[in-house]
Amino acid sequence: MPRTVQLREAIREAMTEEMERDENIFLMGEEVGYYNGAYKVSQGMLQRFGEKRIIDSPITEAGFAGIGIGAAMVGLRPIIEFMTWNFSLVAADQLINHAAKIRQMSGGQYKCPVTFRGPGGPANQLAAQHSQALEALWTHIPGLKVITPGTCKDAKGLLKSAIRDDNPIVFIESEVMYGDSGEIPDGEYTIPIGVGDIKRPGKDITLIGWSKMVKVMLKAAEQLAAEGIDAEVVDPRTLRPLDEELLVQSVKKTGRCVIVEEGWPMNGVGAEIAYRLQRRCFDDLDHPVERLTSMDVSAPYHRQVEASIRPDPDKIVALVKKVLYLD
Amino acid sequence: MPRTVQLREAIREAMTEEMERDENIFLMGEEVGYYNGAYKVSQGMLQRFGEKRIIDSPITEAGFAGIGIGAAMVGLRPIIEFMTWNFSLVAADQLINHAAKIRQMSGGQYKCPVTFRGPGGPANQLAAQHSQALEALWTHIPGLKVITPGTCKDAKGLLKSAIRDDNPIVFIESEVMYGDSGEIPDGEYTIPIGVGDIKRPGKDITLIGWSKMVKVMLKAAEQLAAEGIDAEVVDPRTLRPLDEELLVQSVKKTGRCVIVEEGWPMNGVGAEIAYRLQRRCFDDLDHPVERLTSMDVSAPYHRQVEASIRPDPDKIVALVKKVLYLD
Amino acid sequence: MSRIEREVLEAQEKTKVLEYYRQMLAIRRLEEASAKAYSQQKIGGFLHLYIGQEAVAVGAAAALKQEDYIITSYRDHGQAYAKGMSARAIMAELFGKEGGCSKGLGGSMHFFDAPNNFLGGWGIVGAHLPIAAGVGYASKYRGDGRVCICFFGDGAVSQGATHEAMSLAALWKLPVVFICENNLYSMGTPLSRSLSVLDVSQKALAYGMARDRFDGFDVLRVRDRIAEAVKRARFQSEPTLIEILCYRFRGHSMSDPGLYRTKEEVEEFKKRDCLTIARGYLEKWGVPTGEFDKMEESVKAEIEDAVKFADESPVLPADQLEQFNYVE
Amino acid sequence: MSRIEREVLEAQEKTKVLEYYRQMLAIRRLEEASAKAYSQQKIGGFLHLYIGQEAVAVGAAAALKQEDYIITSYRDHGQAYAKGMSARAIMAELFGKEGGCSKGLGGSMHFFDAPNNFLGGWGIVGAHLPIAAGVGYASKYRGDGRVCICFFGDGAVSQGATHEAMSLAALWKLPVVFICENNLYSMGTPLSRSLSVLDVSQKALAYGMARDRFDGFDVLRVRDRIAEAVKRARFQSEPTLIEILCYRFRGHSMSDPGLYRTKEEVEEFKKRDCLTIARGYLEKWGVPTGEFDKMEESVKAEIEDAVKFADESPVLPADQLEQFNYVE
Ligand SMILES: Cc1ncc(C[n+]2csc(CCOP(=O)(O)OP(=O)(O)O)c2C)c(N)n1
Ligand SMILES: Cc1ncc(C[n+]2csc(CCOP(=O)(O)OP(=O)(O)O)c2C)c(N)n1
Ligand SMILES: [Mg+2]
Ligand SMILES: [Mg+2]
Repeated sequence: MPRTVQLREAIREAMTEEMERDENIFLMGEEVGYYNGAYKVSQGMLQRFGEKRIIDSPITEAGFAGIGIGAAMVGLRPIIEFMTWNFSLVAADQLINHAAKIRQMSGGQYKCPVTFRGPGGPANQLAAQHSQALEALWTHIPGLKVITPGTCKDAKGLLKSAIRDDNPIVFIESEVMYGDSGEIPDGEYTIPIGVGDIKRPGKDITLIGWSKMVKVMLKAAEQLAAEGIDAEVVDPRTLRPLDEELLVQSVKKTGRCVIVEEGWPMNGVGAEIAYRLQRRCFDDLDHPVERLTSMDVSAPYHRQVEASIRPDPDKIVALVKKVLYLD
Repeated sequence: MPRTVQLREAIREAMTEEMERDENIFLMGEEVGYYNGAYKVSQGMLQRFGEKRIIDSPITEAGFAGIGIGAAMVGLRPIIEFMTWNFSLVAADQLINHAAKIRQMSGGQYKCPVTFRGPGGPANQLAAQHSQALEALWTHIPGLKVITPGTCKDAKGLLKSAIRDDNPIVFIESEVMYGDSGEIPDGEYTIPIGVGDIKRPGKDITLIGWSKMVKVMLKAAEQLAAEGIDAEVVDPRTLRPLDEELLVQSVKKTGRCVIVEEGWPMNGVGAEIAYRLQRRCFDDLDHPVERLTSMDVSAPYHRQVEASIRPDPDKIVALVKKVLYLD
Repeated sequence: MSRIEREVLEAQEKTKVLEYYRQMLAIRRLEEASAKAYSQQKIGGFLHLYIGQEAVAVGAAAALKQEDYIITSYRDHGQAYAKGMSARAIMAELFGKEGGCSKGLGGSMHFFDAPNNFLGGWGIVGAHLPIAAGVGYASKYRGDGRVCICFFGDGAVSQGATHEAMSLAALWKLPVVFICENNLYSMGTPLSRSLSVLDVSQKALAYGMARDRFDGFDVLRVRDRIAEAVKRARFQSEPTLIEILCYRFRGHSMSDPGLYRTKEEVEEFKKRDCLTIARGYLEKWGVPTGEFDKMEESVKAEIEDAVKFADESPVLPADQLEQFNYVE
Repeated sequence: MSRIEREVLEAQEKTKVLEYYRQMLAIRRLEEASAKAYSQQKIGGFLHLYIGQEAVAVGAAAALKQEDYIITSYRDHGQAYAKGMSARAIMAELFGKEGGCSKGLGGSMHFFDAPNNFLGGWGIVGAHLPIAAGVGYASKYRGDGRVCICFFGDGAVSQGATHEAMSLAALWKLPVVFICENNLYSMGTPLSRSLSVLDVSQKALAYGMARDRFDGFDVLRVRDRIAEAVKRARFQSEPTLIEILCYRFRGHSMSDPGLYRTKEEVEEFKKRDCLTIARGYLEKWGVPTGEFDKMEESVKAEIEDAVKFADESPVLPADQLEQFNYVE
């Protein structure tokens, strides 16, 4: 019997189950313990696991990211929470120049099984420094894996896989979806890293997106269905490694594709996907691959202005019609 | 009469001329003064301008990047040198969350005319932490401009424009080309930011690349010419803003395109260019846009192994032949 | 000093303290109005109130000239007001409107005011300290004697950027006054769980930097102690690290119920309310109750006007956004 | 202590010092061989020699158990050897060969040796200090008593990561010994132009951390003083910041002519060569000249063998690269 939980609960369950299974796992981050998490993701975990395994860190992202890396090198399996991924930029060097390179630089002697996780993506009225989808940056880096779940079920299953994985992981949760509810299977399950998922089958056009964009695409698909357009919604779920085959097969079938991305356009993940699709589906495409991203600007504060720069169902519908030459 | 100078001299001339023109400009970085620059780019500048304007900084990239930003906000025009761009990652937050966002967050009240510059790109046998082409990361960020000159002439003209520009600039010089010689015009000149350049006209295929890849592409073009293939070599020179029109016109003419990039593939600048080209040149392309990048791994140390992961003329030639269906 | 001199001085000081009191009161009421507007969803995002710490902002600004700079964190309303920003510009920014100091682009955390040399309003803990050093660097470079005060919280002390900024400011003798507003908590974390040495000012030892440490409830003490550091910056071009002990009466932000502090603790600190202390001075100097009532009225009018202005101010058209990301 | 006891102890100490001397000599000769190989272009990239600082590495390793950890910067050859890495693995890594400690993937700056708990070899100044804290964190988490020594240069002192690592190590009482090898220069920059307080160990005051400071020319002093900190880490789980004054006889790296130092200064420090000092002990204890000659011979043979091994070792096939970027 599937259960309905909030996204924050799904993530908490994943961490809790894994921590009960393996005592080498600990959770460290700002306010994860006594405060029960800035977004209440780790609610109750301090009580359950104690101060040794649920650690409130001072504001030192590079410091505690490094702690995670060092502890991972010598055999622990840290979960490092960034209060939001915006703050991870002060630790960028630890992730890019360190975590990602340990395996290779040590000639395979050391591994670095650390999971960096926390909320990401545009938030509500938090302005330029607190409202960014940064997954494109991390996805650029070999040595990291990047996971961006769009549903409660995927979040739990993928986080468990992430924690068990022996590589450094960037796990980005949608900050504005923590309160969203969704069904998850009862009992133990994991979802493999690198395997995408068709969230809605369809035959007229392929919509590709991840994280919060999954629900935005599904809404658009509903609107499109009302107009007789049958969109397939594909969620790669993990961006590195990327399930290229799944995307290619869908586009080969539909012949049209719109990529929906919350981040900025230039060198986004959408650009990468578009490159691969035009290459693999050159003869199948009836229209160039199109993408819809956030506007190429820093996030403004005002609600309306902010909303106007983001992808939304109406914009998707309009773009789909253009791609189907219906506009 | 054009003169022949080394790349490091071209850059030094740009800085020197601008500093003589405007006393609000200073150069700060590690070893830029008494040591004359780790790569001798700033040779003699301390002697010429004194300790006030040529400042040796302790190893504090986030610190002195921030100094550049703060000084720029109140009216100076700092040039901040990263000894190499690899080290800029400890200052990533200063560039991404601060420099890039000042104009917007302040509602247009403050600007941030700071030029961050230094050597980048894969170097020789420096291994994973010191041998990276990171331009794709910076190009992702709205608010920054990203410049990647491939010749001495472009380097000087573009750096002068960068220093005069009122926005924060990421200026990446090819570390392994500092000793390369090239012609530059005598006397004052600048090259506008955002305007690409056709380095070799051709009709059969478009090769797109920047920085060191320009000379690699030109070598490949020579080899191709010997086989009767006439490649056009296009250098966008600045990656943000990107001279999309120039690239599109070339590809519309040739109908084929190979993008050559020293960085990693995923979400590279090449992905972005490919996205735009397939979109704009859908009906003109006789073959999907292809790209040749460094392998998707951290840089290994051994010379041979390292060389094997990088784009080179032979690999370009092979890929071109494939795109021309000649293989 | 003769009696006359003393009386003149006292009269002058009285005028000043009246103005400090008015500013602190205005900040208090402004923040209360913000909280209300937040609950009405006229303000969104994060809202970090300054209530309880007003004497620090007002005392600091009083130690500065107009041409001097202030730069601070996201808890920036009070300092912006003290540096001269109008209630209208503040409230409209909180409402996200074009009439706001940052045209509604920055919101609560990102106030900027170029005419008043208020340099933001920054959201990444610790990361604005190097920028402050850069502002000081420019003053020294130009020799214009302008001082930069940089505020930050106790939570910023362990950040790498903080260390780098102080290292450079001390090495290059930059005219910056670093003020740690130690309100004993960073979000829900008490000092004792974030710092191994609870005396923040001791960090100055590592840099050979001048230091000071005192309570921030009495606006006069704040002004005078900061003035010493400002003098050191202006005339000797030397930085100072000041730790000011203070307390925020509200939660970290509007969404924080503050469960990590006891009611008693909060009440204890409320006894040291800067408004009460300043009023004590003024009453001692013979300011009548009526004057306080009048001031309360005029502040109320100022805030009401600001709210009205903010309500009526238009929203920046989205199609103008791109021009704010780059200077042409 | 009876005379017999003293003699037994002296004999034991003599054996140890002979071994330290041999290690220091081997490092010296290894580095000389590296310099030669570099000039023959068998080694590429950056090559940072450890010549002059050998007593620090050897003394530190002598204060540790095999199960303890060392982590360091790019100037890592000497410390790797002292921690147990073979000359073969070192030389082959410098040559970029598969027989190298990191299979030729890391090169000079990135030595790793899991069996000997040598955790690298890192190239970003200051950035490995948080990783050291993490290693100490794991020891404390498991309660296994293993100590982590973390070396860094004077140039790393002002980096943000250094501050964060020390802040956390002090707050959480991690069993880490932070050793600043203060060789007076970071590349061409003398201490006086990079630090406002020249006594690096004073940074410990900011963290309430134990500290020590001494010259690093006498391997016995180095061992014994570090041993105190190791004890503090192992039994009290407390970090220490140690500043060891030392000197590199060569340039920063092979490409550095070292114009920023006078010949006299270098000569002055060469008088305090750790080899001379250790040999002094041994001669005093009656070790005959012949023994030193023999040792020189055997070290020579060891290095020659290593060079030969490195020469002959194959290069990692490029098609195996991808498997080193991810664990399956
Ligand atoms: C680098 C970074 N990490 C985390 C945060 C999230 N955050 C915002 S405020 C805050 C607490 C700061 O406390 P303090 O510095 O004491 O300032 P106060 O709120 O007490 O004024 C945290 C953790 C952030 N904004 N930036
Ligand atoms: C973050 C960073 N900035 C700059 C460099 C370039 N760099 C390499 S070594 C070095 C000097 C370091 O000096 P010190 O820490 O004293 O160590 P030493 O070389 O004396 O052993 C510099 C600036 C780097 N590797 N990393
Ligand atoms: Mg606080
Ligand atoms: Mg040094």
